[in-house]
Amino acid sequence: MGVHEIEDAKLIFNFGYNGADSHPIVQRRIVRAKQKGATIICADPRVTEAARIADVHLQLKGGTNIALVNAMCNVIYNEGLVDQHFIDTMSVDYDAFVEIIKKYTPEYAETICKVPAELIRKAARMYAKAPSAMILYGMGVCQFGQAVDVVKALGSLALMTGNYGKPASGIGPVRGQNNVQGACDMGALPNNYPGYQNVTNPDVQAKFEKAWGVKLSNKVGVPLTHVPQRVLEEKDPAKKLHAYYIFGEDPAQSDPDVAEIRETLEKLDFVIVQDIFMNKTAEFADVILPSTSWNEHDGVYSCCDRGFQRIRKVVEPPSTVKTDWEIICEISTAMGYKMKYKNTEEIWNELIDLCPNFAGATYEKIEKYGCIQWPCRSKDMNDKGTVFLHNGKFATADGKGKFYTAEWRPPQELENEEYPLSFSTVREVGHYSVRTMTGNCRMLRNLEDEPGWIQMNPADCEKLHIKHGDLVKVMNKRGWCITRCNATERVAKGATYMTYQWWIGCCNELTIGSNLDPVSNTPEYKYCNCRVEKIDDQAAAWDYVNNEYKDLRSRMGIKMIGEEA
Amino acid sequence: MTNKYSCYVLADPNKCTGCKACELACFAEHNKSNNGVGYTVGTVTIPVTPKLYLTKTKAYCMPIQCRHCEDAPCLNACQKHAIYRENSQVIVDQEKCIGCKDCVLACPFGAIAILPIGEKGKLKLQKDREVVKVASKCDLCKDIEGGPACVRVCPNDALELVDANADIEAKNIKTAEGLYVSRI
Amino acid sequence: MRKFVKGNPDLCIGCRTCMIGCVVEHEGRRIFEIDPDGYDFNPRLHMVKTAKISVPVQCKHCENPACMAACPVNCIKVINDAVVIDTDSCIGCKSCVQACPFGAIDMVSKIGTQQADGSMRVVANKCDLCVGTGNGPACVRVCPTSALTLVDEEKLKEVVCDKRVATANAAKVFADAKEVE
Amino acid sequence: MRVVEIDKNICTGCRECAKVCPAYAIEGEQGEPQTINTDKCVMCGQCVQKCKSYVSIVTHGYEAYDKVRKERGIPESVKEPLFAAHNVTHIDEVKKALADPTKVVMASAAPAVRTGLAEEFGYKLGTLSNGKMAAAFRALGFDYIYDVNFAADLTIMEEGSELIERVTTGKGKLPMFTSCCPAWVTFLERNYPELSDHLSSCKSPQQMQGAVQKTYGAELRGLKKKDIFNVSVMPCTCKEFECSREEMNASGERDIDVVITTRELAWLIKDAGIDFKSLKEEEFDKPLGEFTGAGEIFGATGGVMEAALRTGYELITGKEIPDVKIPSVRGGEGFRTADIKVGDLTLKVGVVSGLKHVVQVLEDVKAGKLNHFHFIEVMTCPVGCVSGGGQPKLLMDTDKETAYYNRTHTTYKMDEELPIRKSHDNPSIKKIYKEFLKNPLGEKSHHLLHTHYVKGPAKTVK
Amino acid sequence: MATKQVQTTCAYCGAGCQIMFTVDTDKNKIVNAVPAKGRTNDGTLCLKGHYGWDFINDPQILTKRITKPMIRKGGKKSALTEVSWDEAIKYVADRLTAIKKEYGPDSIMCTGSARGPGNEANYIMQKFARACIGTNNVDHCARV
Repeated sequence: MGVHEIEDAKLIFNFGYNGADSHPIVQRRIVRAKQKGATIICADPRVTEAARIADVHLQLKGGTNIALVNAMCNVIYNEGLVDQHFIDTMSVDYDAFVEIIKKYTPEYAETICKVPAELIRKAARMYAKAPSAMILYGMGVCQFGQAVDVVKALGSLALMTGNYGKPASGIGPVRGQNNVQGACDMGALPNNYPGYQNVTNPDVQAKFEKAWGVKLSNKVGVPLTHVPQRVLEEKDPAKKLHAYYIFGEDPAQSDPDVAEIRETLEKLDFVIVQDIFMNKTAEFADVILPSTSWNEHDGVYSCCDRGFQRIRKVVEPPSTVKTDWEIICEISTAMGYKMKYKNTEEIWNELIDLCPNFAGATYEKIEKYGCIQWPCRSKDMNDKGTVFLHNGKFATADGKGKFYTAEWRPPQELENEEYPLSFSTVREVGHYSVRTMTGNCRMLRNLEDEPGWIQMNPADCEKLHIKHGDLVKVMNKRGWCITRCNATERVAKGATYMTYQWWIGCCNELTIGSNLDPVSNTPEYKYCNCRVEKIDDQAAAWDYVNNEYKDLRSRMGIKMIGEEA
Repeated sequence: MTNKYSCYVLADPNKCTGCKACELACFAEHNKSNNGVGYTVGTVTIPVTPKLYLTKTKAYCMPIQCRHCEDAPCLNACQKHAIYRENSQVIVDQEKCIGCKDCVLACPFGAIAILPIGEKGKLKLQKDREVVKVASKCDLCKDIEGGPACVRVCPNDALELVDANADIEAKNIKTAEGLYVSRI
Repeated sequence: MRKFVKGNPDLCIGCRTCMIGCVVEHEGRRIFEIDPDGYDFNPRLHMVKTAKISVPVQCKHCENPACMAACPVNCIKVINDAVVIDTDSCIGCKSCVQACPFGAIDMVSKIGTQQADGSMRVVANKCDLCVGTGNGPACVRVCPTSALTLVDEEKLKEVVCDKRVATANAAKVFADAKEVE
Repeated sequence: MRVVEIDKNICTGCRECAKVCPAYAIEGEQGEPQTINTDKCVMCGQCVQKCKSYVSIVTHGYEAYDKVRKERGIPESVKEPLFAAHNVTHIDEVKKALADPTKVVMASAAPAVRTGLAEEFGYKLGTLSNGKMAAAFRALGFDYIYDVNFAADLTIMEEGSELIERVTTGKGKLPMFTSCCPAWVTFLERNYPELSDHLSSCKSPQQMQGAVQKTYGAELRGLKKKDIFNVSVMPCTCKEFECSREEMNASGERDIDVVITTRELAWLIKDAGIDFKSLKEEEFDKPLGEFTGAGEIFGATGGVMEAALRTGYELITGKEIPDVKIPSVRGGEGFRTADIKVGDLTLKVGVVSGLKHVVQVLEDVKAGKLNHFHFIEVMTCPVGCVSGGGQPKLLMDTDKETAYYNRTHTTYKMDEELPIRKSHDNPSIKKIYKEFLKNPLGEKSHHLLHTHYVKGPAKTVK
Repeated sequence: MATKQVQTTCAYCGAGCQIMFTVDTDKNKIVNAVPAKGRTNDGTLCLKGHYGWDFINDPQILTKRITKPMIRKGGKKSALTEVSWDEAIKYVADRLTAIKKEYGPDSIMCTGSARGPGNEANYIMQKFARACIGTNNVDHCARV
């Protein structure tokens, strides 16, 4: 499935994905699909841009995704809208799946999701009756303690309606950061070598041992989100982490429950931060290694639809910094394992030869065609890669799709008397990730700056006697931050949302780090509780924010005017 | 008399020849008092600006004019409240109109155009000497004796003043008669 | 007829690229070189998001501008068919803000200017269709979803003409049916 | 020569003009721009009157309007709408002559002009503007303000005598047709050449006026005829064609130098900045501007007939006519007949109004069915010259009936109010015969006031 | 002003938009970014693509660009000291070697980066973790 294909979809089921803020250029395709006559169903607790133009907006309560999907499957099953031939020939485990969804009548789901049963029926019928339907999902599915279940259930929804293997159908994640796909492709995963080759597979291990000339471990590594636990709580000395080599990331800002992260970083024996700008994590680093930024080095990114594209050195980096790969190679060499490359192409050639699915994606081809979507197995110039991944067959042992769903599990931390509102993180369209790059761009900074906003329903604001634009204090048992109130009808009563780009309005002071999806280890960024408090002395609050900002910038190495002398 | 529904003029493309007599008559009638337009062409001193617009397709033609919608998009779009209802009809207050063109784009029929207006036989000017241009659309000749001029002058009787109230009543009676004939 | 930029809420995704495009066009590319606090960030269009609508709002360049009529110092003028505020002569009286029914004018401070008491001048600010840049409105150019259109006389004619033809086609169907009767 | 044209860029192809064209000269598909077949066109200008397809600032633009205005030679001061069907204007030639100090410019206007001109200045339909028109001519700088009404009286003297001659001596064909309407004459010449001998040999009043202005008129004032520039104002678009017929130079010069329509006279007045409304009524110059009620009623259908009968009666019977008003020849569009007792003689007369109705009459003449008729008046335009193609154009055709009625009514009212209502009683007519022409149908008359109409298309000098 | 144009892939989301940068080669500075015709972006860019490049000139807005290797010589919470690359590399290598020796290779955690560095740098990092340190403890913030 490719991004451009979205435009030609007959029906788009947009689930927990806010393209307008996270990928405007993908949202553009959704808008164009709508213009071309596509039906749009949007499941999102907020009125996102996609929800706004949707034919049906399923404004479900946060943390109830699977109940909604199960209920839609229930309607399709009970109303005989299934593609029985497809189920019979192309799938397994249908009966077990049906056993679970039977319970999820729309009326039952309504009690969980707060979406009217009739609307669920309407959406299910629309989805099932569409000639082809495409599911796009995003972090609104993934960033929950129950995430992989939902992805599989959405896959089952597509399976039972035969929505695979034809154009503009299937199910596609639209991933957040620019090179998430690439980091996964390259094996920056505790269980996979590059090219999704499992570390526990002896044949794979042997291949890499031969290529790299060393013995390799077959023990699955530690997922990033387990780091705090492995540092702070692990009793087994063999499992405890002592050193942390962080490159191009800022967990002290981006990870959930940053108070816990800070404690983790403090407790670690040795922290290496390799980055381009000072950041919150660097405050805990024992060593800081300056590297080159995007636009200062060559390489390849993988975009969200598996497309390898070149990045090129646009300007010369400062003379005193090195590229990431050079730094790592030098450390490795100093530690006795020699790594030396002339350029990124040499690295690339080494790695694609180790990964059958990437083997044909040479620099030459990427240059020539602009983009190569893997799998691309042959170096022959005619192998231009693969647009559709599931071409009639599923990438399972028997080539069949596997039905799966699960019972709904509520989020770990629910609203209560003390913290009566739900709290979720979302994206700021004009800023990227932890904002070290975009926060240093004039125009993007001018458009949106600290201390960010908390989106709240006007009725909730009224109850708290808060006006749009007021500074408010947001808190729960893990922490608090100060931010501005954005009173908007686009969020439901009782729910609040903050974008995670703000350092002062830092929402990850509140998020939970401990409720991870058991399979993906993704934290539950999208659900916890909070309380919003009115601040009576707004002037003092602004002074506080301004001083915090000043202090923060000073800690980040910015010299204020007059400070130099 | 106030109608339950507004009336409007509708053209019949099977009769219309596209002669523009309606446009000219519309202009003439609306500019008699303000701009000294008399009976003949020579009395006209400003550009002809009608309130209905002859439209030609490949196969036929007809003038397009306001339908005096019951939930009028133009009226709803106007931020200046320069479009109002008078005896059920949708009327543009040309004094209030600032020429923002919202109504033009809101109208699904293409019945509104932004056109200059005259005053005492000359194009009306604004402070900067630029010509005043306002939304122009059918007002059903509301202050004009004899009713819609376009209907009166059409040489082919292609224009009709549609009165939805009477139309519905007539159709109802016909239907009732049909029900009578087909009774069981 | 005066041109104007029109946003289409069906296409707009609320990203505000238009607002930045506006600032960059008016302040010039020098802003990427100078002190980050040394320029004005005064977009001349404003993203509006309600529960149902996302769309930037800006000056309609009315044919008979209420702002122009309201300005006591005649600093709102028509230049190249665009209604433009001469901010050098604006006294900041807000009459135009009051007069404009679209909220298309706001008041902004101008960095580097001062009045007699030393405080910064605050003047009216609104879309000028990027007159004088020769590139046409920047907002239209940068919008990633083509949600903004420069409506000129031709474009307006085209839109209205299409509607009229559609109306005529509908009337034809109606008339034919009537004839059959 | 170019007289009436349809601008292809403006024409919407409604073919409403084709419905009024008496000569079936307008050709083209419905919905497509039309063309005029000049072989058929009689230049009556009824299409010009009918056309509503205006140059629009909305669809064509301001520039298009200015372009068309310039192309047509219409002064910038004119702001009125311009239409696809139009007649070629000649006001530039008039302006040039008026500005030329070596030229003695003489004006003469047709009877119907004064019933329509005021309409162009916002007056009620059919408002009489005889004296204001004379004043306007003077204000425009014309040297002599004469009147085609005078020549209308002269026409009656000649044509009446011709009729009497044909009736009493058997010389010449009967029925005799009038020849004052050039569109009708053109139609007959082209389509029924075999009947052209039925036409009166008289020139139209316009051409008689021109010929006497440059001869008798020159003598009276001691002018050289080459210095005289005759401007004729007509309710008619075809008159320019008539004055351009190559034989119309009996005076030795072009008898009429240029013809403009009532509408064009209004443009001239506006262009000169003359406030028509405040003009005081003035008199025409004598003798070539003196006229009777008989001359004035030429503007209405049946008017030539009625004027001819008033004089004919008295010339034949030698007695005063009991009632100058002869209602039986008056009327509207169509063909009407009357038997008029003139002494012992019963004159069988007919009046055709609207050229479309003449075809049956001509076929009947050809078939010998109308041999008992003596005299038939034919006018191309619906109710005669008051409804001519050069008259003020109505914005709304619903006003047509009123306009025609009022202009006709004004014509007859003027006749009633004039002290002299018979052409032969006009003192200036008496004077010209005494001093210059001697006798009707005499040698000078024959040379200056009569002509030979042709079988086939007439040749022109323009 | 001597300029050149370089096309590259935008680093601000997974859409993979193509950007054409104009560079003042004399000053080694970007002067302009315009959308290029890419498979996914079709000649369009969002605000980050259009206006998200001037950070590269270190405008001192939010944080300062790191230009020199730095070490906290006085231990945790002490001030950072700028050092030479040689010293920094040796320091890192020595400390990691010591920790590996004392607690085993699985006591060291490495991250990949889902952001600017690119695929090759990620490959090198995971190779470093697996081949040099000897652990599969490498992961990135795919889930953030």
